[in-house]
Amino acid sequence: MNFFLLSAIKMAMVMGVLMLTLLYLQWAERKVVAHIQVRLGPYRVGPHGLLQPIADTLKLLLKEDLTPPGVNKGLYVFAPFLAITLSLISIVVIPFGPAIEVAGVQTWMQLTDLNVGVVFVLAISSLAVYGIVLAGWASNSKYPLLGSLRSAAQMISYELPLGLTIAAPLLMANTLSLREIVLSQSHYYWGWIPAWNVLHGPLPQVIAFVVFMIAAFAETNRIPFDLPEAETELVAGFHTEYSSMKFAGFFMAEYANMFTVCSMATVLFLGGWLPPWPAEKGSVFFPSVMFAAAGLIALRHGLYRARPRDRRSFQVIAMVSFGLAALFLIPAFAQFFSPLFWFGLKTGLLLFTFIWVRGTLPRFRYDQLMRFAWSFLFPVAAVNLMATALLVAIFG
Amino acid sequence: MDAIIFLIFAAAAVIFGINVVLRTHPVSSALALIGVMASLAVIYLLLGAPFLAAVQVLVYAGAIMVLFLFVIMLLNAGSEKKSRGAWMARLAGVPLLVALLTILSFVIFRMYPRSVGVKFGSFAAGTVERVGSALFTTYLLPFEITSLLVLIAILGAVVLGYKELD
Amino acid sequence: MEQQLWIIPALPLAGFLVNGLLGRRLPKAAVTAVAITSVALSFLWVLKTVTGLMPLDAAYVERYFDWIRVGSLRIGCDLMMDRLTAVMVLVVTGVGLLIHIYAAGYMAHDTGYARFFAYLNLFMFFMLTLVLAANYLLMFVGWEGVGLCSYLLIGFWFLRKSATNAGNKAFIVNRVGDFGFSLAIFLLVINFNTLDFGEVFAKLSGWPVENTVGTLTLVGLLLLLGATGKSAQVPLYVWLPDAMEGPTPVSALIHAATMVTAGVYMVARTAPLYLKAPMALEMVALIGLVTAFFAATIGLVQNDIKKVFAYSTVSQLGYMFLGVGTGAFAAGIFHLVTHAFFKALLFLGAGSVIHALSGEQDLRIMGGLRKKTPWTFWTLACASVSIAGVPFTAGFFSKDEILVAAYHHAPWMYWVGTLAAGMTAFYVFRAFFLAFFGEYRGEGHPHESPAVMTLPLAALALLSLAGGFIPVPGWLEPLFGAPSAHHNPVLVAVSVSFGLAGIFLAWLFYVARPELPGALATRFSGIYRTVLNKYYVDEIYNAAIVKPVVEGSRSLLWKGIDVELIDASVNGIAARARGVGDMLRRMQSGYIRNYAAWVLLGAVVLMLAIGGTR
Amino acid sequence: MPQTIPLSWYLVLSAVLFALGAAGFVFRRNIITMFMSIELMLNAVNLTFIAFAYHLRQVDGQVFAFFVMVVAAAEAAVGLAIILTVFKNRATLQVDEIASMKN
Repeated sequence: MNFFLLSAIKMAMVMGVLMLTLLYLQWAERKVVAHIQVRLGPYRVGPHGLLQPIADTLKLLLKEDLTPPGVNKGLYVFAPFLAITLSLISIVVIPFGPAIEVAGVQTWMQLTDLNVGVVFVLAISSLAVYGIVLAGWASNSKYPLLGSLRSAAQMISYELPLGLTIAAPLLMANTLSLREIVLSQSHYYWGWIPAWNVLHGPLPQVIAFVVFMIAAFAETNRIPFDLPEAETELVAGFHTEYSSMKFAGFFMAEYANMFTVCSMATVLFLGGWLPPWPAEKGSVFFPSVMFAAAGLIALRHGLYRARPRDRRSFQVIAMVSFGLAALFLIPAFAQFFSPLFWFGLKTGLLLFTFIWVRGTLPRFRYDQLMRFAWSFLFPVAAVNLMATALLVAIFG
Repeated sequence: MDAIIFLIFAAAAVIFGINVVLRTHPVSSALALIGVMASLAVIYLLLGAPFLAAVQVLVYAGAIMVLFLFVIMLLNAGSEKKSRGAWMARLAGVPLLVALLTILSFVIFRMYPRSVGVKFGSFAAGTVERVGSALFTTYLLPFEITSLLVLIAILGAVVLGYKELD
Repeated sequence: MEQQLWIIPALPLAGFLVNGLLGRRLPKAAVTAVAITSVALSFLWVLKTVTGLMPLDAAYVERYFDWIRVGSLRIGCDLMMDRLTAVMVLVVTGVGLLIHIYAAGYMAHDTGYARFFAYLNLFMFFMLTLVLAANYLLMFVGWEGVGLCSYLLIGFWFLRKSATNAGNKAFIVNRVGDFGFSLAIFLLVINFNTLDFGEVFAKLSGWPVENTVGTLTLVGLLLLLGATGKSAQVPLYVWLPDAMEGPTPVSALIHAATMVTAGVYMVARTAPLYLKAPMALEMVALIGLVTAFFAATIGLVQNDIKKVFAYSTVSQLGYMFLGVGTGAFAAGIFHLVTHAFFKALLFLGAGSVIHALSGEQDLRIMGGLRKKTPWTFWTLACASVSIAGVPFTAGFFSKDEILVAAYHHAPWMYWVGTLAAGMTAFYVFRAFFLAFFGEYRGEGHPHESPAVMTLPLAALALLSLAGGFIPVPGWLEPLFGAPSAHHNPVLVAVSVSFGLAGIFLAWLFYVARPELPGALATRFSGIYRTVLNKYYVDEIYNAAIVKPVVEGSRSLLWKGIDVELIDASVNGIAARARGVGDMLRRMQSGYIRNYAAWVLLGAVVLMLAIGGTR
Repeated sequence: MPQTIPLSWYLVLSAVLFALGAAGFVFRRNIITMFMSIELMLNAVNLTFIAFAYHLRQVDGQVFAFFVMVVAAAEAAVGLAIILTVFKNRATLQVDEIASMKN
């Protein structure tokens, strides 16, 4: 098939799923944080507020698009587009699954595989700071400017530990292509312990994984590192002057960034789409079992409802879960979707961690933030990298 | 295809480059410079240097230019003011530059005939592996010395940026 | 088989690095452990190497890398081991180890504890480099290095003016000797185009024995000049007595047992060359004899216990030179070994006495310490009988070998040497009796030193008594040949009787009839005063050399050449440069962009030039 | 429309960018802009290096370009620190006002 056509189809699919994911990621965040705080969260729009994201999108679309006086027009408009574009570009090199064959066409569940894939992701993520910096500067207002200055310093600082922790698994995988990194983790120790980089010899990259996740929090400006948009200090930081769809652009960029770093963590450390134990030992049945269990729980909630508004929603959720469980029992379906399931599960768990931390931790002070990066994360990452290099050189 | 890509990005690089020089506000210049760098990164890809292209974006656009922007914003540098002596600089500089460019182009065209074209993919040595092994074997000493240079630069920047206690 | 000789000096060097860099932060126990362990391991490695290389008939050389390579001249960083080196290395590491242990007790309360051991380890490194070196230049490195350590350790208590002065004196006097040594090295390079011991001596066989003054004689004399500096011989001996300002373990290790014997070692090492230059060798013997006698006379009347032993050291070194100078190289080295034992013991014992008296060094204020410090008393007694040459002690064997060789060479040398031996016995026992017999003449409460100090004393005492049975001359026979002189019972009896007479006189003067010395001193007050003031040698040097040099430097070199010529011409050049700069300054506008325009213009011109040629 | 572009065009592009950088350095008065002009010139040189690496089929040119980037990064750090210090002491970024070297 034509290369361009194939790419276009893949791109359309990825974009569709991704956009939906981003919409509902926000819903999930509100729900999870609400439950952490013993609230209900969105509940009114649709069953369990499931239509809330759509309503929000509509609201942002229809809102008046303010352009404050005194802004640098061109850059003011350009910044959110830059932010969203850069946050989406990295997706192209993320491998979601193995090679598949659909209607006689063989292809990978990945938009493209660069031989410098990891450096590409790093390069793009190093550009991500421009969206924020330009937004803050173009707004011609002091809170956004402060936010963007903070952001510039913070993102440059945390890029170092991020880069160093990425380098460690690269040493073990011996390639920069993300696809090959995943494939290098595809064997199992003693038949069932996965050789993911967090567990992989010669040096399990647990430290690198933790440091990577911390730096990722900072790179995506998430709590506890959300200094650029600290609402208690800077109103809303770099996007104070933004509203309507431009604001939505930043919002989406943040979630897309979260998705990207979680995918990267999955690929680099958690074995990408690979199941945690071999298929012949039953990992193929895990999706069915999980969905069935979810269905049972939903069914129980449906039968003994806690709130009068829960009429039939839990029963419907239970039926959908059972249906999915059944679908995963069909080999053809499972073969196609279980890699996606595992990738989604791992990335989803990491995303849940992001939300969980947001509901739990307070914000750092600015000097603490910088000191943490330079005098703790950076040395730890450097030492880890050196140790890995040494061990790889000895045993590798 | 190669020709089109080159022409597009060469034109972009030149336009951005003109913007670097002509814009009066430093932020605009900086953004134009980032544009030049991005265009050049694509051209590096054409020339079979994917690693260098990525590093160009990562180091130049992602780190150096962020520093520039950071400093510009920190100092809140405004647009440039005219000062005396500017016309003299133009008087002397413009002919010199034109002369330089002319001679350079002349020499280049004389030395490198136009028959040989640059074809994307005909030279694929710019991988991380090849560049890395050259760096760590043939150019190991320069590489190590460069690391020393970077260390010195860090120290220098820290010393310069350190608040005096008095 | 590779023996890794480099480990021997590397271990003390490591100790120096640890103690020198981290010593201030380490606890005392760690400093001690590092210092002593490094030397102990070095000693063990020496044992391993020597046994591994047995029977060591030929020199074993390890070449590591080329240090200097100019034209056909190649000087390597090479270490070697032959029988002579083996003796030296064993003495250096063995005695050094004992003294390190002793110093741990002696210096225990000093604030510069880590610094002291760092220096001491550094000294061990350089000393081992000196004796292990396989060429003159590397030997010179060690030679200079031990000089440096000597300087540092003499001036160890640098808050005392006298200590720093003594350090400076040692350093400067040694410069004279080192000057000779370096000239000798240059001569060797010119004539042999190599500095490697083996190669020099191999090429030497093509040279005839020199009956008149020639190159080899010159080299020998220059080397001797170097040796007189390092080994404190006439005329450069003046630094050694002053060097007693350093801590006593330093006096024992550096200024008695090891460093000062480097000159003897060097002459013995260069034996093949000296054998081709008999005049130089004769000079060695003469210098040694003069020194032995001269220093012994000074030693007779000194009142500072360490000074007595210092002059004794000078005198004994003279014996060694006499030995090697009369061709009895093995005897000289033998005396070097036994001297290392008993003189180190004498100094360490003196240190123990000083330690017991909390820093008192004047013999006139001691006395009666026999009961209070029994260990020190008995061990010092061993050392004293050994140095006095009482039969079957270590000193007896080695000294008699030398004296017999001297008799064989020229009988008068034997008689002078024997006289000096008698004086040696006298002054050593004078000090011994003054310190340990009679009534205690000072104040305070003397106490015996701790075991960490007395145990090395005991070990050295054993060696002083029995060290003569170590067959050093036999061991060295393959290198220097069998001794030409046979033992002559008559000569031995004469020299022994001189020694015993000295002991008896000392007993008579200082135990039996203590009023006699005073009477003698008043009777011969002129001679007594001269000798007490060390023949005014320091004053003579001061007037004859130091003053003129200082004055000349001040009036001629400084006020004359420096100010009038050098400064004036430099200032003149500067003034001219400023004048030219004044003219060029007009181009320097201070505006960056002007400079950039100039650079641009240059680039255009350059491009034109290049483009035009293509 | 030719399918490929000859190497000389790449070199001329590099020359143009270099000339632009030089022009920026000579004509601009803002010290930061001048600094950026230097970076522009460095980029032009890098392009030459990489173009020749392609022409000679050797990776060495790319290694040189890599070194140029590293040195540029070091230079930017120190240079910007100097600019900050200058600004702190003189409150200006105009090079013409920073002429204490004059006379």
